This record gives sequence, C-alpha cells and structure tokens, in this order.
Amino acid sequence: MNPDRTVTYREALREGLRAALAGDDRVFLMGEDVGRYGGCFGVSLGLLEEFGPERVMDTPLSESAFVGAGIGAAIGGVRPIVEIMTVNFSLLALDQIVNNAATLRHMSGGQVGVPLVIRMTTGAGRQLAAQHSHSLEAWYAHVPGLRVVAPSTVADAAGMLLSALADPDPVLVFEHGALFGLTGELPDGPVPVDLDRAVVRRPGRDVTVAAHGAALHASLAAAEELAADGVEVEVVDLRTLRPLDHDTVLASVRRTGRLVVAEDGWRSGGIGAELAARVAEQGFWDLDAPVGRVAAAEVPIPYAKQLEDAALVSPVRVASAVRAVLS
Amino acid sequence: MNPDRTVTYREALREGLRAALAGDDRVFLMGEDVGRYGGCFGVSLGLLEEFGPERVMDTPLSESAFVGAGIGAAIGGVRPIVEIMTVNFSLLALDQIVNNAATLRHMSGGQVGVPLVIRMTTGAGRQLAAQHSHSLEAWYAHVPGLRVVAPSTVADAAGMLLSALADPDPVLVFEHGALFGLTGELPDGPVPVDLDRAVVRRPGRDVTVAAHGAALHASLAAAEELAADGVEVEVVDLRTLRPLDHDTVLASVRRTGRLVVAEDGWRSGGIGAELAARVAEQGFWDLDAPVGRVAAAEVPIPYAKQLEDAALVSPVRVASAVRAVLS
Amino acid sequence: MGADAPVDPALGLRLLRAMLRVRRFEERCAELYSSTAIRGFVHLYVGEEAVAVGVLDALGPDDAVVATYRDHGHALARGLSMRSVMAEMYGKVEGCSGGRGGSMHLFDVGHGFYGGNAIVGGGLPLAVGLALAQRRTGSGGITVCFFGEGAVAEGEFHESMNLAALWDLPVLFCCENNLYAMGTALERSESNVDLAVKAASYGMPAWAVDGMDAPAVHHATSRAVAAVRSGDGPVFLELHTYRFRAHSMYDPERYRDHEEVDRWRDRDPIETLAATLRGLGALDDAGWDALEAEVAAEVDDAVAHAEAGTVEPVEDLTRHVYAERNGTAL
Amino acid sequence: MGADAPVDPALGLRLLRAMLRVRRFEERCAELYSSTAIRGFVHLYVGEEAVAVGVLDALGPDDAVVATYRDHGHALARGLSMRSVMAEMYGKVEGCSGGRGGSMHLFDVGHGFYGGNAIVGGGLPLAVGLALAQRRTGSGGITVCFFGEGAVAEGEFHESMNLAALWDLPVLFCCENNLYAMGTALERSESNVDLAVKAASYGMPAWAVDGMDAPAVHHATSRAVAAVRSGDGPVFLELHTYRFRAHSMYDPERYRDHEEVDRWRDRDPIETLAATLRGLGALDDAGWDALEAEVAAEVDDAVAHAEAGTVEPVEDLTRHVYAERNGTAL
Ligand SMILES: Cc1ncc(C[n+]2csc(CCOP(=O)(O)OP(=O)(O)O)c2C)c(N)n1
Ligand SMILES: Cc1ncc(C[n+]2csc(CCOP(=O)(O)OP(=O)(O)O)c2C)c(N)n1
Ligand SMILES: [Mg+2]
Ligand SMILES: [Mg+2]
Repeated sequence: MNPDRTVTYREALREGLRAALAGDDRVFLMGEDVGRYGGCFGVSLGLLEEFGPERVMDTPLSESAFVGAGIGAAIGGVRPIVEIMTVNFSLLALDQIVNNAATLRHMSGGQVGVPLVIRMTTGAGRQLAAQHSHSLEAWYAHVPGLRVVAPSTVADAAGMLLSALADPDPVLVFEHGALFGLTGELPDGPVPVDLDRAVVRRPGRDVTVAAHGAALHASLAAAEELAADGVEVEVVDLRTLRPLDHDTVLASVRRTGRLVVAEDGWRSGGIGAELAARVAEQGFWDLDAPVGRVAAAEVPIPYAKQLEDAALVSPVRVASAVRAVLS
Repeated sequence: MNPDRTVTYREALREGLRAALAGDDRVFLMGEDVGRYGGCFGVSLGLLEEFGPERVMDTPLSESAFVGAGIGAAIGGVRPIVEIMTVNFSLLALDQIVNNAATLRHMSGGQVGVPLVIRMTTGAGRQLAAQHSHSLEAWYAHVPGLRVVAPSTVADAAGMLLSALADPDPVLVFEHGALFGLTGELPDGPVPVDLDRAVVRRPGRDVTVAAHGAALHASLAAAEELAADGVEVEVVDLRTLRPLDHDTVLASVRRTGRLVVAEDGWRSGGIGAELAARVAEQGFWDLDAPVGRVAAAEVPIPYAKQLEDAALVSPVRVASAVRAVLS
Repeated sequence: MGADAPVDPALGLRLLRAMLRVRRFEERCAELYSSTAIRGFVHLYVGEEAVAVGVLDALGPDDAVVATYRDHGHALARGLSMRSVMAEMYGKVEGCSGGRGGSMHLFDVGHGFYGGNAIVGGGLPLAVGLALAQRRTGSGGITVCFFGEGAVAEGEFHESMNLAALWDLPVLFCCENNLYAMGTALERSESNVDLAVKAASYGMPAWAVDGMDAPAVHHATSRAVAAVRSGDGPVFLELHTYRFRAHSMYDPERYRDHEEVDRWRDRDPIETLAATLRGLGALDDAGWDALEAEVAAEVDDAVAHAEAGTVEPVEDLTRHVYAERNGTAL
Repeated sequence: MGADAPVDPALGLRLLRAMLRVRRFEERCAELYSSTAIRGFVHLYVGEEAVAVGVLDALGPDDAVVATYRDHGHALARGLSMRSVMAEMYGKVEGCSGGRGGSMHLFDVGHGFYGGNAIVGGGLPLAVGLALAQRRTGSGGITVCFFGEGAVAEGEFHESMNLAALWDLPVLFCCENNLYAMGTALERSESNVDLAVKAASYGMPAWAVDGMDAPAVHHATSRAVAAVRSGDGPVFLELHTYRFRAHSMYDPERYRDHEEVDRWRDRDPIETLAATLRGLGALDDAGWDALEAEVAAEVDDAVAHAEAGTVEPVEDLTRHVYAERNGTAL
C-alpha cells in the first residue's frame, strides 16, 4: 500500500479501532468520553462521527457497571471493546474483571465465554502523581482466565486489537501513556499479531533484556548506548504478559547466559519476579549471573519531576543493570 | 496465667479483637455482620454485647464506602479495625485501599498517616468455588504504602492484631478460612508479634520451605512426612508478606542450599515468584538447585471436591517439590 | 397488584407445582448437606419460592436470567432439569455447570440462565450488558435480574440502575426484599427503607409486590415484562418476601426472633396458594397427594442420578479456563 | 436561597477578594503551564469560584474539607497560603504537599484540608470517615466534601450518601454541578438529572443553590452547616455552576458550543458580585484597582517564592511511603 507511511502510536491505536469497527457489525466501543470528547487522550477522535452513537458509546462515570455491562454484552453475542480511561480507574472495575470475566467460563463448566476486549492506558512519566501513575499489568497477569497484552510499537498498537477481538476470552490491552506520541512506520495498516509469542526486537549475544511498554523503549535506548561500549544486548518485547512466553526468553538466555527484566511497575511481585522465577526454574544452568530487575521504585509515584524521574525506569538504569549482570 | 490453655484460631482472633477494643477507647470494629450476626465466621461473636454498637458497628453491603470510611476515620484520629468478610469482596474496595490508604501519606508529603487495620478472610479449601476462593495476598504485597501480614498460628492470630494496631500505616491482616478450627496453646493471651520478621517454625538442614497460611501447615505436615525418610526440612513462616523478610529466608538457604516456596495463591506472580527472584538475586551462589514453587493451579478454583483438592497446595505436593529440589 | 383478582386455576396449579418442586428439592439438599454429600455454601430459598416461580413463569424462552447464590429456585423455575441441578450440587460432570460451579453457580445457557452470581450486586452489571446485547441483536428478549435488598447498598446496584435507565435497556430488576442481608436488617442497611424511591431517583417505574403470593407476582411481572419488552426501558419490582430458614448452612440466626419467623411462616406461599386452589375447587387431597408423590419421585430420581453421576478426572482440572483450541487449553 | 436578600458589604468584599485570589492565581498557573514550569494534570476552577469561596467561608477552623483534583480554589479559600499552593504546583519542598502531590493533591492538615483526590468519587468515603471520627472524638467539627456532578454516577457516591445518612454523620455534601464531566453532559450521564431526588432517596435534605452567586452560596451553606452541626445528619447541596475553561490543559472542547460558554460567562461570579457591591456603594474603581493590585502582588510573590523553592534531592525519594521510625523509612 503506502510503503513509507509514518504514524503515531495514538493514530495506530485509532486505526486498529477503526478496522475493528469497520470489520464486524457486532463490534462497538464503549467507555468514558470515547465519543463526544474524542477519547481522553484523543485515541478515538472522529470515530463517533464515522460510526455513530450506537457503535461508539459514551458512558457515565461507572467503571464497575460499564465493564460488567461489557462482560454481559460479550456473553450475549456482541463484541464490545470497553475502554477504561486509565488503569488507575480499573481498580473500581476489578470485581467485574476478576470475579466475572475471568471466572464465568470455568464456573459454568465451559458454557459461558466472555469474548471481551478491555483497553486501558497504563504507566507513569507525565507527572500525574500517585493516583494517576499506576502500572498494574502484573496484577492482571496473576489471574487465570484473563489474557493480558501490551502493544509497545506502532505496529502492535494497530494490530493487537484485531487479535484481541479474535480471541474467545477476555483480553486486557495495556496501552502506554508515555508512548502516544511515538512514531513508526505502518505501511499496511493494522495486521493481527501473534498473542502467544514474545518477539526479539533487537538481536544481541551478550545479555538479554526483556520488557514491554515504555520500559521496552528505555531498554532499546540502553542497548544502543551499550553497543557503543561493545556490549550486544538482545531486547525481547514480551508483548503478552499472560500467558507469559518464557520460552522465547529462555531461548534467548540460552544464547546470552544473562537476563535483565525491565518494567514500569513496582518491583516486588512484578513481571520481572515471575520471569526471573521461571527462568531460574527452567534455565538455572543456563544462567551465568543472577537475573537483574529494573522496575519502578517502591513508592507511590511522586509529582515532582526529579523524584518521578528517579522512581521510573530509564535507559541509564537499564544500562547499569546490564552492566551489573555482566560483571 | 493459664499455662496449658488450648484455643482455636477463631477464638484467638477474637481474643485479639477483645484485647484491642479493651485496650484503647479509640479502637472500634466495623464491617458487614460483625455485630448482630457475630461475624460471618463467628470471629466477633459476643463483642457487640460486650462493647456496644458504637464499638462494634455493622455496616451495609458497601465495601468501598466502609473501607474508605475506615481510612477517613483513621486520618481523623480514631483507630478503626475494618473487617472485609473475605478477600473476594475486597476487590470492591481496592480503589480505596490502593488509591487512598496506600498513597495518602506520600501524596501529602508525610502529613496524612492512615493507621488503619483491615482484616479479611483469605483462601480456598471449602468448596466455595471460583468467586469465593481467592488468595490475593500477592496482589496486596505488590503495593508500596501497605503492610500485609498473615497469622498462621493460634498465637499469631491473637497477637498480630495488636502489632497491626500499633503500626502508623495501613496494615492488611489475612486470616485463613481453612484455619479457623486449628487449635493451639495460648497461655498468655494476645502477645504482640514482630511484624518485620519471618520466623523459623521447624528447624532443619536439608532444604528450606517458606510459606504462610494454610500452605504453612501443609509444609509442616510435609516436613513431618519427609523426616521419616531422613530429610530434614526447615520451615519458615513468612508472617509478613510486605515487607517480605527475605533475610530470614536467605539465612536459612545459606544453611540448606535449597528453597521451596509454598502458597495458596496462583503461581504466576505469586509470593513465591518474588521470593524466588530475591533469593536468586542475593543468594544465587548459595543455591544448589533452582527454587521450587508450590502454588494453586492456575484455574479459578472449582467446586467439585476432587478438582478443588487437585488445585490446591497439599502436604503431598509440598513433599514432592522438596524431593524435586533435592534430586 | 392483582392480589385480589381471581386466580386462574391452571396457572395456579402450575405455580403451585413449581413451588413445591423447589421446596422439596431444597429440603432434600439440606439433608444431603448434613450427610456431606453436598458441600460449599448452600443458601436455601425456602419461603421465597413465589418470587422466582411467579416471575419466571411470566418470561419467554428468549429472555435471559441472572440470579444470585440463592439460585436453586430460579434455576428450577426457569426449566433446568432437577437432575442437572442436583448433579451440580454433587459436583458431578452431569451437573448444569459440569460440577465446577456448585450451589451458588448454576448455569444453563440453553435456558438463558446466566448464573448464580455469588458476589452481592455482581450480577447487576451483567444483566445490563445482556440487555444491551439483546437490543443490539434485536433478539426481542429481555433480561431479568434477581438480587436481594442487601445489594441495594452496593454501588454496583446504582451504577447498573442508572445505565439501564439512561440507555432504556430491557431489564427487569427484581429485588427480593426478604428484610435481611445475612444478619443485617434492612433498616440497619438503608437510611431510607423505601426502595421504590431509589428506582424513582433513576426515573424508573417501580412497583411493590406481595412476594408471598405467586399469582400476584405473576400478574405484576406480566405487566412489567410487557412494559420492558415494548422498549420503554427498565422496570423495578420490589418483591416483599421472607426467608424461613437460616441465611446459609452456618447461620445461628441470632439477629431475629422466632415470633417474626413464625408470623411469616403463617404466610407460606405454598400453603397459601394451595388453600386458594382448594377454595376454587381446583385442588383436593387426592390432587395434593398426587402432586407430592410426583415431586418426591422427581427428587428421588434426581438424587439417584446425581449419585450415579461422573466424577471428573483431576487430569481435567485446567479445562474451561480458556476456550479450548483444537482440543487443548491455552 | 437568600439570593434576593441584601448582601452584607463586608461579607461581599471578603468573598470578592477570595474569588479574585483564586482567579488570578489560576490565570497565572495557566501561563506557567504553557511555559512548562508547572506540569502534570491541571484543572482550572475559573468560573466556579463562588462555590468554594461561598461554602468555605461558612465553615469553622475545626471542620474538615475533602476536595477533588480541581482543588486550587478550595485550598486557597480554606486558608492555605498562596505561596505553599504555588510551590506545590512547582513540585517544590515548600509546597503544601512537599511537592509530591502537585495540582491535584493539595493537602494541609493544619487547615483541615484533606486533599485533592484525583479519583472521581474517591473522596466521598474519606469524608464519611472523617465525619465518623469527628463524632466519635466529639470534636464538634463537620466535614464538607466537594465533588462534581459526574461523580453522582459512581457507586461510591451512593454508598457514601447511604452511610452518612444511615449513621447521621456530620457531612455536608457539596455537588459542584458544572453540567459536564470532561466531555459528558449531565443528561448523557444520568437517567434522571434532578440530583436532589437522589439525595431524597437517602432521606437526606437537599437544596439547590445558584453557584454563580457567592453570597447566596454562603447563605445556603451557613444554614446547611448549622443543620449538620446540630447532629441531624448530612445535607446535600447542589451548586449550579459552570467551568469557563477546558476540563484540563489537554481538552479541545469539542463537546459544547461557544454560545453556551458565553452565556455562562455573562454570569461571571466575580463580575456579578463586584457589580452588586458597586450598586451598594461598597466598591468603586479605586477599591477594585487596589484589590487587583493586592492580589497581583500576592501572586507575584507566590511565584517568586515557588521559583526560589527547594528541589528535593532524589535521595529522599522513598520518604513518606511509610511513617518514619527513628529517622528511617520502613
Ligand atoms: C460483595 C459481597 N459482600 C459480601 C458478601 C457476603 N454475603 C453473601 S450473601 C450476603 C447477604 C446478602 O443479602 P441480600 O442481598 O439481601 O440477599 P439474600 O441473601 O437475603 O437473598 C452477604 C453479606 C458477598 N457475597 N458479596
Ligand atoms: C474513577 C475515575 N474515572 C475517571 C476519571 C477521569 N476523569 C477525571 S475528571 C473526570 C470528569 C469528572 O467530572 P465531574 O465529576 O463532573 O467534575 P468536574 O471535572 O466537572 O469538576 C473524569 C472522567 C477519574 N479521575 N476517576
Ligand atoms: Mg435479603
Ligand atoms: Mg462536572
């Protein structure tokens, strides 16, 4: 089509939504301010005008009820995409997500599937302070019955939604708030993504860094910087956090012997904990050094810029973790 | 006092509550059915009669509001003990716990402390099915600003509450539903517990098993069984899940060289993941084998007895994990 | 609300039989619980049968139903076989939820029965969503959602009422007001015990119904269903009823006195309707005995079937967590 | 509600000055945001000043206040120094929250100001709890809780209203109805836009007040505070107001038209009150200019102070997560 078309992550998300809405009449988008406002971060801008109010539904501030309504609607045969503005507000909908979306298939002995997609913005980095800076992917990844994915590139931002919609089970899509302005090429528009597999974004042979979201970009930047010092970092984009594709990570570690996991969430009980545990379990004899973890400092994220910066993952912090596992 | 007084875990919890209410006028208990009904599991039986309705307050079914009210009351200078019937319903109160209780001190620059105790029953094992069988301690342990403790013995059931009340920050107390009938000696009534430290419940030199809650008892039973085979298991009761006392575990692993973590929650992202990651980080060269993890199967807990049993931690499963790290 | 209208004998007999099935089924469950054949949490509906039976008799096959953990009556009244419900109580493969749900989670999608939900208030948003799907797919169906008066204090109740009313969705909200939420009396749970005012605050019609009178419940529901089906948006029914037995198998019932229970027992919905039908000459001793015998035989058969049912092998544990793809779970 | 009563000139001038301080402070914040001295989410209160100013002038020093992310007006009206609030916008140590909260989380326990809460509805349960503590400690104080009309759709609103009314707690609920929740107009958010009916469903007195008229707000609040303080339980005030500017610094305002904004701008609470005071002879050009100059100087001083403020060293990052014990964090 258009071989060198550059779009932002935000536009790519919108293209994914547009393709989803255009491709299946049963699909509709619902959430706070997705319509008239155009999406709190502008993602769904223009979609109300394009698809009308029955397909792009503004909801009241009622996270529990509209997420639960999405679950009910999915059960009832339509294909809702529910947007929770940000992961911070998803705390109000957790009962519905964990006690209904994740359990209904099992409790009903396989009768009630919930083909629901829930999108939400995650992450810190914009000085939004403690209540607006959560990265709770690790929480959701803890729960059987859910699938948890995180687009970290422009192509995934466009394509993952289609794969999520094709899934017969509830899929949570974590879009990173610090990546909305990221640009990249999207020549062919949204292309579905394999949601079972992590992917190597940068090959290298000295150390493996696994990450998703903004931490993936910090890791890529760190790899670039370390390359100047002759250190070749292999960067794995985890893509799907549940089920976590440890095989791809293990295969990489088998080559590199060393692993660092970088993530935007808190360290204790984060994605890095699980990945470190699995790699130690299954690749114990492949590891030449303990697994390194780079994560948010264990504080509610503060407003002040220098404090927020200090709390979050950065290329410098990833690079020093890489150096630590190499020494 | 009474040197060989045997009480149940349930009675011990009640003694802790009674001591707390008797010891400080500012303390009160609030939650669903804590008063007239006597507590959904009989824990607070008789306390309404003893302390009156201002000290033992029944609440409507409004988990978010009464937990939030507990936070506000704690800020306002009184000392609420809020009971959420079970962890399953705490999902409805997560916004208050994570966005308020855990953040207020930080967001206010240290001005607003939240000396609140939240008690809840956790765990499966009674055929209560998917929505009533969660063990979400790992979730809470992920959140800076919270302290998470779990009494697993009769003495801790009585004493931990006093320590929790003495803490200037929010403390979540996870009482295990399968332990209410457990009996043990409580000669001196409630004695405060060091909430910063794990404790060795059974010494051994071949392998360390770390656990809390019902999994601790499965681990103790497994240790007993393994002793018959000449395997000496050291069993560590984690007691506090945040902050997690990895030092005590590391000290034990330094002696045994091997670690198994057993827990009632799901494996991915569980307490075992974090502990395995920390021990691998800080005790990599002390480990003679990969850390073993025994956890709930990654399913919503099913009703049928044989399936529920198969999903949960048992002495047999702990013993075989121990054998695996020894071989 | 139709309580004084003459009862149609055919309808009356149908409702009587449906209530008796629920009653005798549950009485047997209580025995089986004592003998540990059934486990978990079991919440009996004894005394409240007129509500589920009266409401569900007025629904059609395309309608959807969402119930609570106290769901035996609703499942049976909706047409699930007693065999499949009893097998579920036993945790057997033949159970309506394959043994994975138990008493609190009876499901049967074929009957539009979307479960037993054990989180108070948790089923309300689901019902709103099912109704949204019904409208979008033009199925013509409506969704009826049962919940206790205790759920009215939960935020999810309000959010769901508002969404349904705002979007004019075909939901029938059936509030089973049995005066207690476990041990908490309504007046210790709601600052304003007039629940119809809450419905009004969403601009939703609300009717109070004598929930001990099955034909009256049926009558009111029929009218409400017609209104909901016509597209005018949701209706709220408050069904005044009472649970004769403990909240669950563990409840020592310290929170209410015997006289209160006895007063309500005098209004037993089964006895009341039987008396009405006798008065109309539609029921006599022989008819009653035949009904009892028929129901007893059905219960016996259900128990035998459940006992003979299949214990699922533990190798199947991880099934039904995700959809099966080419035979294997994710 | 007192709107037609003659305005006391002293009160009027006090309210005018308080509103002007908020207005000029926020106008400067908007500039500083453009120059990136201030970051994060910043929600301006421009147009709504009469609400916070009118309500908070009627409270006493022992009362507690809970506000939302749109909290500059409330903080200043409650008596926090402009210096400490501006320093907070800059994220400096001298800020009222030590730089850790920012615009959305202004705190000052010394002034009974329990924050800026950025979760819609999230402050309501806190307010109920503060009031519970006030009653238990016999402090004599009451708690006032501000929230937008958008919060009315949240379950937490309902749960909190019910608890406060059920327990007769001293809470004054102040609903700032500015007609929009971000881009969602009230009629697309509530099935019944008459918010007083919601209060009635909890048996709580509810009064609607012209939120563009500071003396009227003050008058109504004084009466409400007296009722709440007397122990009769909570009162609900609905304050009709309008936000003149975007929801936050990012809002393109596609959801409303200019004419609507202009119509409301014609009712600017500052201009309205100034005109009233001029009519009463209590204000003239010189008086106005003096006021403007005084406020401008205060804003300049606050900015200078904030700019000169201390940047907290990153070594302190993990402070204030837990209480400090012997100087070290947990
Ligand atoms: C959110 C939630 N909180 C608490 C419980 C525990 N619980 C189960 S039933 C019940 C009482 C519910 O009363 P009501 O809604 O009136 O229904 P009823 O049992 O009377 O039919 C409670 C508190 C629960 N299941 N879910
Ligand atoms: C629970 C929750 N959901 C969504 C948001 C995002 N959000 C911030 S302000 C706002 C609108 C709130 O409107 P309203 O309550 O009327 O207050 P106003 O901004 O008009 O003062 C929304 C949706 C949030 N902060 N919290
Ligand atoms: Mg009830
Ligand atoms: Mg508003």
